[in-house]
Amino acid sequence: MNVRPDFSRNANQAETAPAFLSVWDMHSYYGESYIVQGVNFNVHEGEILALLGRNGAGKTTTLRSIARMDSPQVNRGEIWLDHQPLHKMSSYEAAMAGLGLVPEDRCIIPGLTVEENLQLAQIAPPIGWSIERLYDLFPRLGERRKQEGVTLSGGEQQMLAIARALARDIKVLLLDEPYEGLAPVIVDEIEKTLRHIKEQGMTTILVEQNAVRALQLADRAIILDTGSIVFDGSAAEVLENAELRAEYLAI
Amino acid sequence: MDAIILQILNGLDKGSAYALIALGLTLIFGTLGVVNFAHGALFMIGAFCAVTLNRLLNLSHQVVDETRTDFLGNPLKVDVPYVQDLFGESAGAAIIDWSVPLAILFSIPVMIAIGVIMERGLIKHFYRRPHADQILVTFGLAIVLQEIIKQVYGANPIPTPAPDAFTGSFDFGVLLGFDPNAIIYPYWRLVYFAFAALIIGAVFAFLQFTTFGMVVRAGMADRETVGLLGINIDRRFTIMFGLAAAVAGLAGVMYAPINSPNYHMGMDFLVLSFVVVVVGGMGSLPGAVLAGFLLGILESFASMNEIKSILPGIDQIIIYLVAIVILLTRPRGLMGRKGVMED
Amino acid sequence: MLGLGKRDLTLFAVVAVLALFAPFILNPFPTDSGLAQFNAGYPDLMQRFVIFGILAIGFNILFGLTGYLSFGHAAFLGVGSYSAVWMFKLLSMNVIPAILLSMVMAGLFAVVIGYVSLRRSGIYFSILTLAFAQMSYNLAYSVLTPITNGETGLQITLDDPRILGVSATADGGIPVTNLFGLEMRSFETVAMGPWEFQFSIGYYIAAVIMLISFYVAIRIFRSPFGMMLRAIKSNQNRLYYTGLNARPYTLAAFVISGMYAGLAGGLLACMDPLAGAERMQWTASGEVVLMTILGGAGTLIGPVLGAGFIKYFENIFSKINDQVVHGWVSFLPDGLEDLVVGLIHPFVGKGWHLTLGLLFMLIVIFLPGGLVEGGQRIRNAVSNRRNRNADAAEAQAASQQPPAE
Amino acid sequence: FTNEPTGGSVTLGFNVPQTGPYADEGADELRAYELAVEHLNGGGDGGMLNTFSSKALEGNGILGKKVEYVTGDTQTKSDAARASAKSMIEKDGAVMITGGSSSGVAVAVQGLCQEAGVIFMAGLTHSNDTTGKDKKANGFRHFFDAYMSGAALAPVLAKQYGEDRKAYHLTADYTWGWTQEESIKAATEALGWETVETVKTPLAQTDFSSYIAPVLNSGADVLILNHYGGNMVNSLTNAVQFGLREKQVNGRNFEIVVPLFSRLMARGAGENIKGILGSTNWHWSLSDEGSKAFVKSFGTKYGFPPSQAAHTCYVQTLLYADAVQRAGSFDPCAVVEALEGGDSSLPGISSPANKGYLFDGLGNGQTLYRSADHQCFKDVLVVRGKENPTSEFDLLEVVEVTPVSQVWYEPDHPMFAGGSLGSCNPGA
Amino acid sequence: MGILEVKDVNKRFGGLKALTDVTLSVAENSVHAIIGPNGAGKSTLLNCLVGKLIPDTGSVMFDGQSVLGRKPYEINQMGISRVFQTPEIFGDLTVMENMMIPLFARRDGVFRLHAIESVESERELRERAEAMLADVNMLEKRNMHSASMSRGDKRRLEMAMCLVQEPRLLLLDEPTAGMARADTNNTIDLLREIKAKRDITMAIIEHDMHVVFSLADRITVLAQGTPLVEDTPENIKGHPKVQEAYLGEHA
Ligand SMILES: Nc1ncnc2c1ncn2[C@@H]1O[C@H](COP(=O)(O)OP(=O)(O)OP(=O)(O)O)[C@@H](O)[C@H]1O
Ligand SMILES: Nc1ncnc2c1ncn2[C@@H]1O[C@H](COP(=O)(O)OP(=O)(O)OP(=O)(O)O)[C@@H](O)[C@H]1O
Ligand SMILES: [Mg+2]
Ligand SMILES: [Mg+2]
Repeated sequence: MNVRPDFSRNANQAETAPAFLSVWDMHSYYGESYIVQGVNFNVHEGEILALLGRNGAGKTTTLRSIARMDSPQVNRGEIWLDHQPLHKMSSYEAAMAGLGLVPEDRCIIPGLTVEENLQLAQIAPPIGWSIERLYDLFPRLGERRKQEGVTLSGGEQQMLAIARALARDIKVLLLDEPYEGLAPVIVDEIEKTLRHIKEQGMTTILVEQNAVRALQLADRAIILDTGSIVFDGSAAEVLENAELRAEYLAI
Repeated sequence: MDAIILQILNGLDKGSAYALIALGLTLIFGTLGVVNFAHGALFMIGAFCAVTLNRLLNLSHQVVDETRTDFLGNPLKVDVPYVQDLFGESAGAAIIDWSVPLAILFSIPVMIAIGVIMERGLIKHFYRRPHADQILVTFGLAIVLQEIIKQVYGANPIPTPAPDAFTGSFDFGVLLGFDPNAIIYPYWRLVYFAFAALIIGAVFAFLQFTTFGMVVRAGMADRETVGLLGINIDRRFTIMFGLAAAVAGLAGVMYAPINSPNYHMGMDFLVLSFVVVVVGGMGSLPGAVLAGFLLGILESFASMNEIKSILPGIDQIIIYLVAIVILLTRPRGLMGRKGVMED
Repeated sequence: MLGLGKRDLTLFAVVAVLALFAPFILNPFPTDSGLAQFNAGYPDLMQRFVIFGILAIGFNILFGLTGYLSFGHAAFLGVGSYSAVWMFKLLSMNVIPAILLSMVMAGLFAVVIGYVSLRRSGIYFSILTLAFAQMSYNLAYSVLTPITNGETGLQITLDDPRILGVSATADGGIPVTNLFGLEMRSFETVAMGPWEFQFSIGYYIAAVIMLISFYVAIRIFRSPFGMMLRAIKSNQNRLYYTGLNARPYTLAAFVISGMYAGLAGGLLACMDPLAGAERMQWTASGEVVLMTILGGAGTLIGPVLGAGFIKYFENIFSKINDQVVHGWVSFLPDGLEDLVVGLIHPFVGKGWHLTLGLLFMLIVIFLPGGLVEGGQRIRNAVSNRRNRNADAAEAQAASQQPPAE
Repeated sequence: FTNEPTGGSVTLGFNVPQTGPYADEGADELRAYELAVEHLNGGGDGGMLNTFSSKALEGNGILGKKVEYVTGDTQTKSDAARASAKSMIEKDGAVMITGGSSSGVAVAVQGLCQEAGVIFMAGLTHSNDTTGKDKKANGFRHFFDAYMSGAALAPVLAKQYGEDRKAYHLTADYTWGWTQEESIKAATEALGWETVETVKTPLAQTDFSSYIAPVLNSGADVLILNHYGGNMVNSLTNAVQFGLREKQVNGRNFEIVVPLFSRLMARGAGENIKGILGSTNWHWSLSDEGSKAFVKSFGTKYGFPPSQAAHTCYVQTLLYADAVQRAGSFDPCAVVEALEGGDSSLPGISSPANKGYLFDGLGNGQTLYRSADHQCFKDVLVVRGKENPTSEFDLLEVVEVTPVSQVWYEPDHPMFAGGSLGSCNPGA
Repeated sequence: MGILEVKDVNKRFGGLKALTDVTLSVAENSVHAIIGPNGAGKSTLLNCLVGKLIPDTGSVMFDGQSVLGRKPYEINQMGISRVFQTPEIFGDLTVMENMMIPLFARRDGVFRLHAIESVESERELRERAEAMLADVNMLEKRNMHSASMSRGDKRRLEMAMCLVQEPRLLLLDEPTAGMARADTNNTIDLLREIKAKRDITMAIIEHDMHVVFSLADRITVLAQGTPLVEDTPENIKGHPKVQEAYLGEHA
């Protein structure tokens, strides 16, 4: 905790623009185990926020808490998305309010084809990209549209998970390690896509182990360690601060 | 030849009962993955909807008949149903006569309500619990429902006849050129068969031509993710439960004239319906229906004297024997989907 | 000691003490009090407790460890009983050969049924076992009547051969099951004040066998074999790629638990030499499943508790009739008395199923881990209070101590 | 002896089905037992105590001890029934067990009572085996049996339907069903009927359509349903649905016969029972003094007439009490002796076995508890489903009271051979 | 002649040719990396090696014996262990128990019923398991319930479970995906160390080029089910076709 004042908050746009997604004093538990221990942060509209930290730091738990999944249980705290109180919603309501999560193990639904997986995303409003447009983005998925989703290769599944999130008209995209298992070319491709949708105003939280890559894309970064925020500032700052990188990111 | 046609007819009819019960069960068990031991009880309650309506229509006031005496030697009190007062004697009698078909209308809302209450109040909390816990809670529920019915209606079967127009039987043999009486078949069973076909068709259409089926399947495979896609899966599960309860109930209502309802009729069908669903393959509606008809027909054939004389007792075990053979030759039953309750 | 860890040893000791003193513990109410109705300390029920305990312990070895839910375990119970009664009919009334044969026969059945059924997993496995058991039941009830005596059940009669024993006793009665002369059914009633305690030979023999079974089960749970079985439950796929074929292990577990069931069936016949076909019906299989889940599947002691719970209700609650209820509340004014009796009436006597069903639901809703979890919660509550007391005492002590510095 | 009553009261064990398909029958049995206890203790109007030929009972309990009772649930399973009986014997100290609604249970509990050394007074059990190959010295049956059903029914059938009928049997596939089929087949064949086919139906069967459908085509013109309880209700309902009764075969009306009737179950079959012939142990419409007294006290207390199960259970309790009273002891062996009775015999039957305890006034006319096999011999009722019932209880009408001489058989009759009573067992 | 010889392996899924004439030779005691775009058939190839899939045609020889037609557990007993792309562990068991199972598997080979012995008495095995856990930095988590670990930890555990069996051929399907940089580096060190200590051959699939180039002796590039090139890391890095089809600009 005493580390925190050392990396005082960078005062660029953060102070001026109103927060789009704000997380306030959030505490999350898996049963008895206390994982996210009171985090506060804001994300501004159109911003990409990188959420970094070691394995087990609580990144996934944070994203799942925001997405209002049944586990972990959020015992305290508030989450506001565009003036809507997410903390009072269940996960499907949060999703309808405009939240999109690409979960870390992709969660392709067994028994459904690629296309059905995408159709499923378009049952509840609001609907985003058309399925054809998604196939244009990921041609591999188009080729495999009749194949059962879970038999896709690891990377193809990742594409499907991202496509599924985009199939909905979301306000905030939460990406949990989207590059994992993807070939470098595809990573480039997805990075381009993320830039592209950012240009269209999408707000994104990106969890990624490849910190350098993530920081190159992100505007801002948060570093988590054992469930608490130890750094909150601009992405460039992290890239510059060797000490910080060494201590929390080992790069 | 006529004997074979006869048994096919019998089998189709038995099969339609099995298929209809299995259909309701497979909506909950095969699709939602909840091991619902209370399904038999729902079927039973359906049958008792018919009994209840019959009783309601028969609500009577008593008129003392001085000319006759009851068993203790007192003047006999004769019951006169209120419907007869209201609609006149013959119309009233006709309404009572038609109580079973009328009970269809009566049972739909009742059964849906029961299904919904059951799901909201109880089953909801058990989707993510182990199957074993589901067994325990639904079995407990089945006992409770059964005992309540028993306390109200007693343990004996209660005759619930079909309308007069449908009693008696139809001579198929004459149609097909056999001797009279060679192939006769009760009217009500023909009605049951047609009714089953109708319900099965309707459920299929509902699940096939809407996204409902897909969503529920997806929700069962991975509730969390479906929630992430903005779908309120809980509500759909509730609807599914109401639907399944209604199907079970309708199967029961129409079955009442075939065999007089009693409070444990559900348990008698329970094991069988689980076997049918699993033989059909978990998660497959067509599988359940197919298995229902298949087992019904095979059971009918096994009860033929010609076959029993070669294999004594075969009719006692045919269903189980066939189930074993099918499950061993086809890993997931007739048309089962992968990954549904395989662990 | 005994190759058990400290906790297991404690558990085992507790169970042993409970079993030893069951005649006292289960008879807490004086014989002539209204509550004597709730006493369960008579030989037949105590024997049932331990015998169904054995059945559930065995079932738990399969279900609790591997997760394979057999819905046909009653078949082994039935086979065990029939074998034992046949032994009584043909060989002698000594229980040892009967028990041995029942275990062997149940084991053989389990090998065959298990070998076939274990080709499938999940619900498909359950239905296969169910199908086998139902076939056994249906055949035993009808076609196999020459072997099973069908509806009535297999009984010993005066004209059985009993090669190593006598067909009939000197006074023309049917001889009694015994262990080298110790008669199973003989018991001693000891009166202590208003209490009466019954000590039965049969019960103690069954209890000792139960303790042995329990001990073996603990060892299995703690062994590499047990761990392997839990691994099977957890992730069979991983096991395959770790170089282990799961099938022999599951089959072994299946056969072991089948033999436990056979043992239980044999013991039932030893205590009361009759084997009825209903023992093989699916409801009987279901009962074992319920016992295990109710007590706490996968725990050591849970299944025994579950077995006791169900058997208690079956035997005690079913016997409470209106007359008895009236006896309890006779001190109330008449109108009130009838009201209270009316309220209790649906739940006792012929309504005992209703109570049982409600309790099933309540327990599984509020105690997801079964009765064992209930016990744990009580223990935690007690130990919390004790800790709190201890803490308070410590704090007090500390406040009285002047700080060192 | 086992459970000798020491205090001021004596405990009887009423072991009846309280759950399962026969629960209603069990409930009716229990009502009868309660009534019997009331009467034995001097309460109520005394019921059949007033008409009973033996006047040993005085309405002050049994041997001056107040009668108390415990109840249990047989669940209609031999296992559970034995467990329940055992708990009555071991825990509650019952000196006599009675009840039951099926032969399997009766035989199983009878065996248990023999071993434990208490008296068993069977309730409703109709199989020949109960007092045939499975008879026990400590066990007694008042109810009639399958042989008697056949013997009583056959002449009526011949008279009503002719002597050259062709019968088709559907038989429940377990012991009772078999003895029933055997008995009725023998009796009808002796009168010239031909048995076209006998088909066993599985116990768990609920839909009998596939067994009934081929009947018409078999050339048979009578269908005999050797079913009881739920089986009977369903098979009869199915048979009527198939229109069998409206058909003509061999130029005659097709007929259905249900050899063992139970009024409670007949209610389940509703309209379908009308006009169907069968036999029964007793019916409340009988007009002898005993029956009238019983129906009156039962009907007054409960508001509806008793079933045959209730009747037999009531009578068994009285008979037991009377035997104890006469013997002057609860010792089972003394009771057995008192019930075996000595030398009284039924008039008009010349047989060395015609020996036992003769009594009257309990609803079936003169009745002999035969000492050779502990079976009661009395007139048997042939009944028919009533066409115009006046109430839901008025379902059967008595067609004929077959005199006991017609249903008499020797103890070594092949259908009953194979067992022996053994000796009475007073227990510990 | 390599320890693993794959010859002309073909595998189809319905209309899709997942593997076409794959021939591959892995030299004993080398690290052979297989890289390629998503859906190239890398995991499918691995599945053919461990008995999860049976190739339509072709042969797979390990140490002179064919693995085709053998059950997965038999193949494992021959000395081939595999780390999966999504962690496969015994979730209900503790970390230590997870480690013991593979050791039992090695000791018992075929079925052995040691139902009455206690696990406690297996001192030697426990020590080996602990040593291995220490190697992957997980010793302090040994009593943890393995399902409740973060995914990086699960991966490390799975790797430890495979390594503790001392396999002759270790197949790794994206072992460091989702691992924090620090742990990725640890893993690289660990694999190097193991290789130095004992005779072991590794075949590794990875999208993280850092890992590939730090470990591999040889690299096969798979594209659309066929080997594109096979060469040393240095040559692969510069290979234009690989650049274009796979590595993209970030190489
Ligand atoms: N289902 C669970 N039950 C209990 N504890 C859990 C559960 N899931 C995760 N944890 C614990 O919560 C902590 C944070 O986990 P989380 O998955 O959020 O980490 P992470 O930062 O996403 O790590 P990684 O980079 O490895 O994915 C870890 O210590 C983990 O052990
Ligand atoms: N069971 C299957 N049925 C149909 N197609 C399949 C099946 N398994 C794999 N495929 C297809 O085969 C191709 C090769 O898959 P594979 O998993 O081997 O790819 P990969 O090289 O491992 O890719 P990645 O790096 O993304 O994991 C993919 O296009 C995949 O969709
Ligand atoms: Mg994570
Ligand atoms: Mg892959």
